[in-house]
Amino acid sequence: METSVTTTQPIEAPRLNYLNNGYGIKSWLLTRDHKRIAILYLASVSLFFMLGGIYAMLIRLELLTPQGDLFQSNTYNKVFTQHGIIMVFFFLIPAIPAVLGNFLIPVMIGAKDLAFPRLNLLSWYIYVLGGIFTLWALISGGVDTGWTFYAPYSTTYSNSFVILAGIGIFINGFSSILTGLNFIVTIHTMRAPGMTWFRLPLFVWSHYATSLIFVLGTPVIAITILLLAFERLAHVGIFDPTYGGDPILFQHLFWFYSHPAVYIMILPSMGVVSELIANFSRKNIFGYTFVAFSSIAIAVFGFLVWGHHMFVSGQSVYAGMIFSFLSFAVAIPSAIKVFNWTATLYKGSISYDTPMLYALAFIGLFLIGGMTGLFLAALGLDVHLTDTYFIVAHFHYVMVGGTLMGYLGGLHYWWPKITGRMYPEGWARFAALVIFVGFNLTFFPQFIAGYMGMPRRYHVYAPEFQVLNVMSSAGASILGTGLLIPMIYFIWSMRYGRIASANPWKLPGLEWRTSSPPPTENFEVTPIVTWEAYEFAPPESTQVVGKLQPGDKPDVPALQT
Amino acid sequence: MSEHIVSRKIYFAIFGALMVFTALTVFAAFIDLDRVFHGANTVVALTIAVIKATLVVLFFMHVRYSSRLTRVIVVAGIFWLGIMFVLTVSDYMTRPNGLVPQ
Amino acid sequence: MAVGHVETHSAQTALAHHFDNMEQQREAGSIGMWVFLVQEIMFFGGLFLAYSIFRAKFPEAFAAASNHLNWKLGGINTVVLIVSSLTMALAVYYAQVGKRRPQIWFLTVTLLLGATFLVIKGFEYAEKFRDHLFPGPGFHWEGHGDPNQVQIFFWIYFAMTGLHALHMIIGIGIISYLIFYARRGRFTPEYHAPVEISGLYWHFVDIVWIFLFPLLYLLGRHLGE
Amino acid sequence: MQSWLPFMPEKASTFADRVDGLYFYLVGLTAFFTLLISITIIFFVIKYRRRSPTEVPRPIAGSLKLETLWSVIPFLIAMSIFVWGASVYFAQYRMPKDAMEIYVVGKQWMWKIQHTTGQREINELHIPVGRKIKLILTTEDVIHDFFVPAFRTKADVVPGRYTTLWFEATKPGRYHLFCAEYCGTNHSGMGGWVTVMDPTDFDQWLSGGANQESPVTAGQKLFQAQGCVSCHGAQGEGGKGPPLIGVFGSKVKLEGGETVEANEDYIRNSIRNPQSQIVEGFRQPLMPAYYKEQLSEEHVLQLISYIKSLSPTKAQGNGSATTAPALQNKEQTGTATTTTTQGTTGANTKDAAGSNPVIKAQPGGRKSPGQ
Ligand code: HEA
Ligand code: HEA
Ligand code: CUA
Ligand SMILES: [Cu+2]
Repeated sequence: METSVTTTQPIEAPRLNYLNNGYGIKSWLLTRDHKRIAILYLASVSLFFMLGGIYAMLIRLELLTPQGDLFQSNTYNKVFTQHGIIMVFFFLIPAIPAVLGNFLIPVMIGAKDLAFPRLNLLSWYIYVLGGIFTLWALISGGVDTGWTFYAPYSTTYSNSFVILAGIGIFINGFSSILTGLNFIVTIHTMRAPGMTWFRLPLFVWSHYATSLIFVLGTPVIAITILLLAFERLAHVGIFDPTYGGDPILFQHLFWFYSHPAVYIMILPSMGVVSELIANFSRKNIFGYTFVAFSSIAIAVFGFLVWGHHMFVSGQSVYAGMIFSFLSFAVAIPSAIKVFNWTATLYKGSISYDTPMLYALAFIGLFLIGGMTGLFLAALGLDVHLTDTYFIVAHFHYVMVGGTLMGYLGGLHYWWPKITGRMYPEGWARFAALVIFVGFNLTFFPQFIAGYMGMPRRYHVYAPEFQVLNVMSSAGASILGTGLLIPMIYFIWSMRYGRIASANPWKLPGLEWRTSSPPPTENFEVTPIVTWEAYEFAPPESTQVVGKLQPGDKPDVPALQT
Repeated sequence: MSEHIVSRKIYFAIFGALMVFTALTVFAAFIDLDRVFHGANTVVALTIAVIKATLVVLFFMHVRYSSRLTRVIVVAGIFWLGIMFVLTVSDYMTRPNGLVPQ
Repeated sequence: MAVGHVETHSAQTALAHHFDNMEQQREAGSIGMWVFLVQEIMFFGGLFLAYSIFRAKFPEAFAAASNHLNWKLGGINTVVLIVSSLTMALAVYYAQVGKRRPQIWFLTVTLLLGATFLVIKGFEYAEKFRDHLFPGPGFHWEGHGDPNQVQIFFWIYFAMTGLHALHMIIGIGIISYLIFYARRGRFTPEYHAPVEISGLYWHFVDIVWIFLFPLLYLLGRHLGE
Repeated sequence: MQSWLPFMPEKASTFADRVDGLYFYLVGLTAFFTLLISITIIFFVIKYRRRSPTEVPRPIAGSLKLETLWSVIPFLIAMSIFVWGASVYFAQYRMPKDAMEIYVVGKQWMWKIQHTTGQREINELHIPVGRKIKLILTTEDVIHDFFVPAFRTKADVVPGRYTTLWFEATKPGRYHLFCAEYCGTNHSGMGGWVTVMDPTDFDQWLSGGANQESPVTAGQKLFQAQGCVSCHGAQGEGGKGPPLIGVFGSKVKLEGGETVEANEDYIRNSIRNPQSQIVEGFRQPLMPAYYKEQLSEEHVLQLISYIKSLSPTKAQGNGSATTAPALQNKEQTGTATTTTTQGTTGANTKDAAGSNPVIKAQPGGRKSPGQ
């Protein structure tokens, strides 16, 4: 494929690009090029997604009937646990940052590479190592603690391979940390001349926010998992009450990371959606500064609300109040984003290309997912809803309906840049539709089942819930097949897809000002940025609603002071 | 930012201070300050530790002479640690018998 | 530390291909290390939180157990570490002014002090093992205070000091790496980022101990045995 | 029987309406915003669809007015939800004074239930309609969660500690009892039924098991058998060990200064590991720790109810010590609670008197409405 890519490139394109610059395993496994590392991530992340998806399908298959006739109970427990662990830690968290972020951040800010290319490669290897440990755990017998690893079940009572899986997650954590570190340093020090903070694409802003959480949150889950593993080994520790420990402390430490982690999952996706909405309606984003800073706000406030997972856990009522209050506060920045995206469409020139379809789907589904988050943040209501399928529905709406949609949108949008080939538009739109329908059919019934009182993590459930579960399973199979389609045509397009020009969508972003696929050094000459983000029309034609000035403030790069 | 070279004098001065504080904290630990108010020993010990840490950060680690960004990063780290402590402890403190032995 | 040297000893010229100039590279290195240290703060933070909560829960047991630790050895180690911090700072200084011999000398002293710390810690650990104070099946305690709770103290003690010692070992590795390249004359007044940011790391490890010492060894002394 | 709305769980506690009310409020909000946004989007997407491949719309910078508008309004709405949710939660949290106590012990994978009158059940709970019921729950092993959808309430059951949960059933019938906190292999099997009966039927049912001994007498027997008497005295008047008469609900001064409230947790803890809290003046560690091997959680509960029975009066009064002043004037008619003793010590010691096994609770069983 590489050769064919270069042949019919537009003139300004170099003969050599990052893909055909060196062949063979070694040129990939030892590469320091952020673009190639992104491809490595893409491959491994997709594998884990399939695995997690297969588990998901097994779950839905089992839940077709109330009586657990497909597996043993403990098999089922392992299935949903491993589904959760893989999807969260090995798919959704790395998905957008490590693939799209890795590929695009340097290009978008006009740098040759990330600040620490070797560290970048190292984080991929760490990720793989962590993955291997987890897979090892699965193969040797699996884990059945639920992805939340609650003590004392995980420390003392579960007789599954908790430690192995724990080590896997522990190791994987450092991959996240290093990636986040790399992004932060890169965004601070590697911006091209003229690329001020307020000229950065919002994709970069949201990744900056995400990196903050990576660096500040992940270490805590690392140490927590470590303590858990030791406690399981040594049969003493600080979590199991029989040793004088406190199980609630584990929940605090776990959620201190794992709630911010949910924003790790959504923020990059929000960044993608901001790009898509602006670019496919050929408008600068409405209220750039607000969208930019809402990302930071989400990252910061996201650290203050973890206790909302513990309303009935034995946490003090007053702490419950505080956490509930803050949870509502953290919803506001998300709201701001949603409204700004909508406003951006106003008087735009909106195209119906596949990425845009995903972006619109994101807004709708994330909205529902987010609003149902408010149900759960409301103390009195959460008491009834917690640990029911309502939760399951909530987080699939935000994680699948939100993040996954954003990820797919992003993949389609940048596919020409990444591979130099176009995907088949017709098929793509069709798949998008199937996925949208399948998704809602899968997860909407779960809200109802949840309110009716169907607890989560149930292998055998009461007959009256069957109708809803059958609907859900039907939806899941549609969703699954829908997701199969892109997998097929993406792979297909790598060889047979239409050759992509440097700028197939006719957009101003820096990443579209280099050839597709870009050369190893990204740009022939370091670009000098003289335009605002999303500047489609010359500034003089800017029309100002209200008082706000366009978000350009002269940036004082911190290193100068 | 061209780096600022700290003179050796300052290094030795800081070192001296650190030594004094170390001696002080050991000394303070053995006299019963709880008579003053409950937990006074802890307060003293921690204050001294914080002072020592600050000295190291400011001078040995050159933060006093570093970029604004560096300072922001340092403060952020401490701030987030604060978040973790304050909110978690807020739970334990507000349990009527949250902190009695379990 | 990874962040630092990975980048710099790669290319023959000190400037890595993807940076525009030394200044940018230096800045990136030090910011990188600072961000890494923040992550370290949170990493140890989890343990400090656990410590505080259980100390508040089990004041008696913790005091008793803490008094059982050998504060003299702990104190000596504190001094050792602070001195090593000084020598590290001086090593950086001589790297900055480009005096190779004293730089190498001070790096070596730092390394030796680090080693001393570990040896002393080793003796302490040995003592605890001998007295069956290592948490687990073999744990045995007949001082006053509920054994279960005392055991939790030692659990936290070993977790914290153990992780700290691990960081020391890594630090020693880094320093020996620095010595190696310093003797090759790699570091110049223009280019010495690795020394500098390794220094940051070393000082951080020192700071952790500055907190561990009073918290683990001293609090509760005033109550006497 | 289903409720008038399709896809709604049954309502069988005085509490259901409040939760449902909040639920409908949020459903309404969600519907509103979903429609608002999606209709706007669809409208824009059609009206401003790209007409020529080259057209470039004029940029719009943004509007401070709009931004403030759509940050403030959502915030206010969010606060309204917060306040409503919190008020419901507090209603749940307030313990009734005159509740009938029932002891519940969870263990992988069953619920063991014991009435103060002695009846024991497994995975079944029989209660009278229209009477406030207070469960005191704990677990032998991992965390479980006592969940009755029809009552719109649940509470985690945490090892090493007591949790309380209460509700008032409004409608006779059989309702699902689920374990809602994942607890291992048979988590989904760890459930049963809550049977709500007319008071008369309930008394029938009670008298059915009248011959069984009450937790108090069982506790008293254990008190003899386990040799507690040798130190705490035959009637708990004390001796080598601290006296137990009037201890429950009082403030106990410990070695090392601090005073703690003698609630269920305190007593359980003094049995499980006595060294951890030593009553002032009993320095030398005489009392052995009783682990699960000697005393199951159920046994401990029996001992506790015996010790409760030793302090009929004291248990009163200091309940409010730990309840937030803010709550004092809160209305008492909450129905179900889902807070741990931490949250509710005050309340549940307060009604420890009301429901004191000897004085009230036992009659509380027999004298329940209708007899
Ligand atoms: C991508 C992941 C993601 C995201 C973004 C969110 C977002 C939110 N989540 Fe979610 N959540 C999860 C993933 C996520 N969650 C997961 C995985 C769990 C389960 C963990 C487990 O137990 O396994 C969970 C569980 C969970 C709980 C615990 C439930 C329980 O266990 O009892 C709570 C409780 O407060 C909660 C709340 C919220 C809130 C308030 C938001 C907010 O951030 C949402 C903000 C967005 C909006 C509000 C929508 C847009 C706004 C408007 C359209 C304007 C109108 C707005 C207002 C009027 C305010 N979530
Ligand atoms: C990123 C996060 C993520 C994602 C993407 C998903 C995706 C899906 N999840 Fe997942 N889920 C979680 C995170 C996620 N889940 C978590 C954290 C839990 C909690 C675990 C716990 O309780 O501990 C959970 C739990 C959970 C449950 C509850 C289990 C229980 O509580 O008993 C269910 C039940 O329906 C479910 C279903 C699904 C389905 C149908 C999908 C679908 O969207 C999957 C679709 C994807 C594919 C199908 C794979 C790609 C397609 C192919 C490989 C083609 C071949 C396959 C077919 C054609 C079938 N999930
Ligand atoms: Cu018990 Cu789930
Ligand atoms: Cu959350």
